[in-house]
Amino acid sequence: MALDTGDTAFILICTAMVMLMTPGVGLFYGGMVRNKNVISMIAMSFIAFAIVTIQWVTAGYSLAFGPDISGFIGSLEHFGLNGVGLDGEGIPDMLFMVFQLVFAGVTLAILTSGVAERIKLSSFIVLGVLWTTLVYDPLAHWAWGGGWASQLGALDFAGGTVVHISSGFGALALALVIGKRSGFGKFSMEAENVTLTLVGGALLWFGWFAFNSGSALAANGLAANAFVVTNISAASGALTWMLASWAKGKPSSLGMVSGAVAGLVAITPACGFVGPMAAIVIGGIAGVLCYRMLLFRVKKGLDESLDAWAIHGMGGLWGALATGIFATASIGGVNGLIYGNVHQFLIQALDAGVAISYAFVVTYILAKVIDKTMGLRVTETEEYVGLDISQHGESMNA
Amino acid sequence: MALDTGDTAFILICTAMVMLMTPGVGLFYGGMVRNKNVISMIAMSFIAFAIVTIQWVTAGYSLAFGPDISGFIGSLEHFGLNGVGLDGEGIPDMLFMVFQLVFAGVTLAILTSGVAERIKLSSFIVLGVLWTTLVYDPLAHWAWGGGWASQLGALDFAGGTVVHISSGFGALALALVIGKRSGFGKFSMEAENVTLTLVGGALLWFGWFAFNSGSALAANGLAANAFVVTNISAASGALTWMLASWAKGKPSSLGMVSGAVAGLVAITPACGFVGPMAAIVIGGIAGVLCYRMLLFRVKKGLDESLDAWAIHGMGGLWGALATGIFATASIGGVNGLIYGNVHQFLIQALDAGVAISYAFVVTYILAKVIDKTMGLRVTETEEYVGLDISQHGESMNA
Amino acid sequence: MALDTGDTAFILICTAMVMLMTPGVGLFYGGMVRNKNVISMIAMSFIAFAIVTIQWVTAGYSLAFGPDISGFIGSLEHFGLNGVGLDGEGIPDMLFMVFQLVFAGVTLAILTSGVAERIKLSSFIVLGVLWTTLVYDPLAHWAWGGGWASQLGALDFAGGTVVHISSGFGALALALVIGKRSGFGKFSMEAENVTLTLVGGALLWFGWFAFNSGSALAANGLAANAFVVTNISAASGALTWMLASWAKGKPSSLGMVSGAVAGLVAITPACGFVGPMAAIVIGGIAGVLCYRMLLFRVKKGLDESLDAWAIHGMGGLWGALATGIFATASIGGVNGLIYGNVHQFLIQALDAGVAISYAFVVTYILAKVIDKTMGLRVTETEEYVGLDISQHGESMNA
Amino acid sequence: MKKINAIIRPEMLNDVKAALAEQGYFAMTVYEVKGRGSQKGICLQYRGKKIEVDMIPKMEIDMVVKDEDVRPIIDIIRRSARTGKFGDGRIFVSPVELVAAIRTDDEITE
Amino acid sequence: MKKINAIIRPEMLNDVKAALAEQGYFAMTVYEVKGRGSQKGICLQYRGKKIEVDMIPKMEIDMVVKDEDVRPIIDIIRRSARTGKFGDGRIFVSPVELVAAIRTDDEITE
Amino acid sequence: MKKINAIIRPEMLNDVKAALAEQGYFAMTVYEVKGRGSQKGICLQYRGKKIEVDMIPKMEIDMVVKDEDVRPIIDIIRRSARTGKFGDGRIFVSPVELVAAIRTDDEITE
Ligand SMILES: Nc1ncnc2c1ncn2[C@@H]1O[C@H](COP(=O)(O)OP(=O)(O)O)[C@@H](O)[C@H]1O
Ligand SMILES: Nc1ncnc2c1ncn2[C@@H]1O[C@H](COP(=O)(O)OP(=O)(O)O)[C@@H](O)[C@H]1O
Ligand SMILES: Nc1ncnc2c1ncn2[C@@H]1O[C@H](COP(=O)(O)OP(=O)(O)O)[C@@H](O)[C@H]1O
Repeated sequence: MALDTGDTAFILICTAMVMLMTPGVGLFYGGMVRNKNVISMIAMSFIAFAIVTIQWVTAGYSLAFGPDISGFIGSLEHFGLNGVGLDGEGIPDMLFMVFQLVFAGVTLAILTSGVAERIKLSSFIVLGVLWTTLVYDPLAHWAWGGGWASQLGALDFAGGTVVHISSGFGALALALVIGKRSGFGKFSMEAENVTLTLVGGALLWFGWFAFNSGSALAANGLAANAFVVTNISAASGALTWMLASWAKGKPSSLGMVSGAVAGLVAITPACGFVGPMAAIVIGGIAGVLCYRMLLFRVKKGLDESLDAWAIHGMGGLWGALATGIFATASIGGVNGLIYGNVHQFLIQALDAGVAISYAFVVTYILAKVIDKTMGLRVTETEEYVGLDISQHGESMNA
Repeated sequence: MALDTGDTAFILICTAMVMLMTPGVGLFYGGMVRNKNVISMIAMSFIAFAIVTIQWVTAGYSLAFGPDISGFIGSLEHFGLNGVGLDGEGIPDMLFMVFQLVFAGVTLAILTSGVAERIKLSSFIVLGVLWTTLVYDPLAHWAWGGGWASQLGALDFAGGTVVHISSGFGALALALVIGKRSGFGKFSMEAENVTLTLVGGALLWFGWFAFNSGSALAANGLAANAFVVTNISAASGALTWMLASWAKGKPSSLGMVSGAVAGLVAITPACGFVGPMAAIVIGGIAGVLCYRMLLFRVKKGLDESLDAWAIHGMGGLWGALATGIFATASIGGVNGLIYGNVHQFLIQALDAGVAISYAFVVTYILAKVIDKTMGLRVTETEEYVGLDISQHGESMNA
Repeated sequence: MALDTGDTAFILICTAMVMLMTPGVGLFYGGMVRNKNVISMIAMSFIAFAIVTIQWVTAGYSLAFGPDISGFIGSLEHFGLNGVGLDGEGIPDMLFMVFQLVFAGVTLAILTSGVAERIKLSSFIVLGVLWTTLVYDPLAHWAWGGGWASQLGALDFAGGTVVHISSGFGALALALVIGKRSGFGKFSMEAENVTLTLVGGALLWFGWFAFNSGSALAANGLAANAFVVTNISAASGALTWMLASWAKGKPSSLGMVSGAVAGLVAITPACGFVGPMAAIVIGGIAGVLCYRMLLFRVKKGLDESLDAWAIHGMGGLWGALATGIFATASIGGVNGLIYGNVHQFLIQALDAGVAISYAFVVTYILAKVIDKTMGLRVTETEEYVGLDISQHGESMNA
Repeated sequence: MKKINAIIRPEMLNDVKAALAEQGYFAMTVYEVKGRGSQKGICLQYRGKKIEVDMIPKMEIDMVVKDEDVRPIIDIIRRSARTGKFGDGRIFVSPVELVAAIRTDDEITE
Repeated sequence: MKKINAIIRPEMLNDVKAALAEQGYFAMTVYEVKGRGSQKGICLQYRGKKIEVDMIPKMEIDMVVKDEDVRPIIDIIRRSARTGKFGDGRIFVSPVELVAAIRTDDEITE
Repeated sequence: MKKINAIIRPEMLNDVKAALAEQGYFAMTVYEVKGRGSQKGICLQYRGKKIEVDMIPKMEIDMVVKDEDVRPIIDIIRRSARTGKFGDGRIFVSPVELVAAIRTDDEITE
């Protein structure tokens, strides 16, 4: 099969749309922090994307998609994009490379949730390069680069495990190492710019269509299915989170949009395997589940500040399991639990479990090492003044 | 004809772009209300989209596009997307379904203009589900689902009648039932965040390309024509509104961007039937006309707050008529008035007239019923405090 | 060759994405001015786009792409889009026309840098029409419409010369004619809304993928190459500007995002001719170079307010030369300096030099003429009050 | 000289400004504040529960005026800012010892 | 009557409000300000260089109260706003001659 | 103790702050206000019509200082904030009876 202009057009645009998710995460997060840290939050998303770009086109792509070494990692055969050409099957190899790049970029941006409003910029850059190399690249290899998980038959259509479990549980580990924001629990740290978060949420929802349906790597019926279930799950999650929180008080727009993201996360691994009615269920459960996880996190006094763990981590876990539950052979060729395939469900659970452990442990060690060497956190004074001024020398309405 | 990857790629991306118009409407409106209601305004656009998504994939799509019943409505044959598959002619049927879904979503978001800063969230949700079912779905069926209007030969390429007349005149009916904002006419209620409105306007203009050229349902010359005339009409409307308002005072950026939206609305039904030079005229007249309608609305003391009626309603009416005037067989196969085809013009007028009456009357009744039962409007105190706090428990810079 | 749906889909969407860059420039600039001018800055981008649209579909397109007259300009054969049809080779001619239109639009928006916070709206409109006609259209003709530069073999894949050199050096000429903002150098005029600039930067980066890879006019390997090197150069520029400024103080997010834009500018002419590793170098040098040019500009007390000259002008110049240095026949069919082709480098230098002179001189004369006749600048009082109020009668948080 | 601090509903600002200007009182400084009065702010009913919104946006007007102008200004503000409902606001008067212009060397003491 | 101007850390506002409300002091007007005390603001170390951030966001609370309430209110604010670190803020008390309601014709003088 | 309220052009704030700091006056609280003076704001000509922009952004500086510092501070502000054009602003001085620190129990009366 040669290049197909339709597929190529589709993935070119999808790549751009997924790229937009990275600043989308920045805006989504930026609206939730105190105004003295909003620039820092958005800037980190750009910087995450920039450093992942350079990492990916040198070593990262090859580590993830190079010839498999023992099921764990790719070789450096494609170092510096060596041998990645402008032709390919359906779409150019080079395009596949950059489509994968933008996934790696947004994943690192999600991770900033755990260190929001208190990480040192220089340490974030070092952490970012290492995390992408040591956590993201192996996970991508396992799922999509021919590693053990794909050999085992684990299903992860668009990155529930690779992107969301890794960043969600990674953020949790980071939050544990870096410690709570000073004043956390003592005084309110409510979102100061909800509008910005809603703008970010809009860009995320928009980009997620490309994230999920683009993962079909072709403009076909499977892409259409992924598109449709993505939208349904987002809507369902938005509504159930809203209703669940309504039962306790006023339904905040933050809850509504967080529910949408929860729905989007949960459908990510499943979107090439399940149908529209399953998507209502998957998204709906994700909305309620992630909402409860957020409450649980708050109750435990854990400052995983912007809830990457509750939403991406736990939503990703639910999505991985849900794929094993609701998959139907008529769409993606594999049946799940409800069609009697216990085996697939167990594979999903195993895959998710290993990913959680790996992401959590490696991130934890990495953060500890950086903390002991260069220091992960700004000083108390810098934190009080805010990262915008202390890390960037800028402020809103200077 | 089998699936075409180019067409499929095109409509997949178009669908995502049209989806982005819904929060775009939220931002566009959000900037025009007082800051105490900006979150409410944006949140309603998301919520509108979420509830329409669930409505559409259960009953809505079937009501609009199911097998015709007496020219009025579709049957429930496709309830729960039953029988909507992943293959199709040119594009997957499932993709056609979701492309239509995003139109229904943005239409409900436009409707919020008439109840801005004073509607109860719970009532909006109930209203939204019913309005989409009782107003939008039939209108979509008439124009595109094989209903009487399409049988008659009425032309509505991308939804001038279905989307804009319905929401514009629906908003008018809502505004009449819910009553003026307290203090309306007594003190100024000027736009408090023009930047946000301009951001929303940018997303609308962007998404509208997909709205209109995507309605060709294929990546072809007709789509290109729709794209070009859409852009021309927007530019023309922006300039004429700006100039018309300049004659009376300073040319506001709100006027300029409203003129662009007026131009976009007016070309919507026409974009598959008219050429570039006609688009200059259609957009130019739309800019001036909608500006005058806004002035008229203000003079009458009508609080259809964010001018969906003046811009979408009257712009949509003008567009429907303009299609009957400027259509040229060389583009869409049908001639209009200026090529001597009086018949088409009369059909357009009839179609628009029926749509106006239907949308207005049904919306009015619906609003009355909800008002009598659950109450449409927040209390005076809640309105004074603002919907952000009273409906969502949130505020900007909390 | 007939129409290709994949290519057509690609360029349709690319055109919409490039359109979004125009308000993107408005937001990018709007965040950098004082709050009293933010509406003006964004509004000018919309207005620029609207007037260029009308100019382009009447005379502009024909001047740029009509049959060549002496290598300098196109004839008016396509006046009013006469003879521009809905079919074509690969993509419809009409689509090619509008893809070129959006380039012309964003170029005029970039130009507003030089007159920010002090230009009279009416004069900007007149200037905009004339500048597009007298500066942009000829430059587009030279490079892409069969003019002398293309006859000579000058390479400009996506508009480094046509778009960036023209607007960058044009902005410099404007700044010299209109004079400094009152108070410039006396008191600080720092960016007052960095978040807005970052949002604009995100939209620019997003749209630039379409700008550059769309310039392949087909969804193929060349487009993928352009996409990849665009992203790499942006990332590289962001990082080097950040690091260079870090050496002197805190690394601002404005610097980081300006570096990304510098990288995007520099790769623009080169993206169809160079590979990924060259892109790291091109973007990296652009980041440092444009940062130094900005410092130089500030040191010289020049109020080319938002640095179109430093970033677009000098970045565009570097890009033109870099194309002549790093071009490799394996990608775009032409070798550059490092492959021993001195000739191409000299052509690039000549082309850039002529473009710089032409853009600077014609813009200077044009600005002088308008200044002498209708006056380019608002009164001192109007400037003090701000353009939002004095030109538009609006303000943020009115 | 006295300083008048008037805290009013934001939406009444234009009326108050106009009423003051009509009587020749132009000079003033205004800024956005939030506040609660002795009513503890505004009470929303929410499913039986009461939710207090305790900081309501207000506009503060500061005017430094001659002693004899205090009374008429209070009356004008009262007339133009009053709605009769809780939250209309409050006026405080306090002494000012010296007023100095910046543009010129003019000074007024008591 | 006296006017109390208290400039506190923004993050302590809720505690201060609650502590005041507990003792029955509700009425107040608040607004965001920036300031520096005699410490010249906050000093960041940056590669040997000192960078002074001289305008730190604060919250200002204005309360007009009866003379006998001044002392207890100062004590409450001190207790609830104190962290013990530089930048805790300051309280100023100044005379008010007249308090007038807008909703009613009530007036209190001294 | 006295309170100095200075209303200046926002763009002069840095100059004023620097000029004050030079003489050892650091402590201050600033906030954004809008205002009009006796000139009724700024007048724009628009096709023969006059449009009044009546609320111009200003910056207010509040400083509570010892009595003997009032005069030098007024002079410094005047010098550093003056442009000589309408709208330069105004300085008000009023009495303060008590200054209390929050971090410590320090108090200064009169
Ligand atoms: N004693 C006071 N000290 C300071 N500000 C006050 C005082 N009393 C009232 N205010 C201000 O005036 C506003 C309106 O007060 P009032 O009309 O009494 O409100 P309410 O009716 O809500 O009690 C309050 O929001 C507050 O900003
Ligand atoms: N003399 C003063 N006049 C006006 N405002 C003051 C004065 N002293 C302190 N402030 C205000 O109180 C805030 C906190 O002051 P303080 O606790 O002394 O701060 P710091 O510890 O930083 O010197 C300052 O930011 C300023 O807003
Ligand atoms: N009597 C006053 N009371 C309160 N504020 C005043 C008074 N006079 C002047 N101001 C403040 O000082 C600012 C500048 O005043 P001034 O220099 O007189 O302005 P202008 O030249 O525009 O009349 C005003 O915008 C206002 O905020």
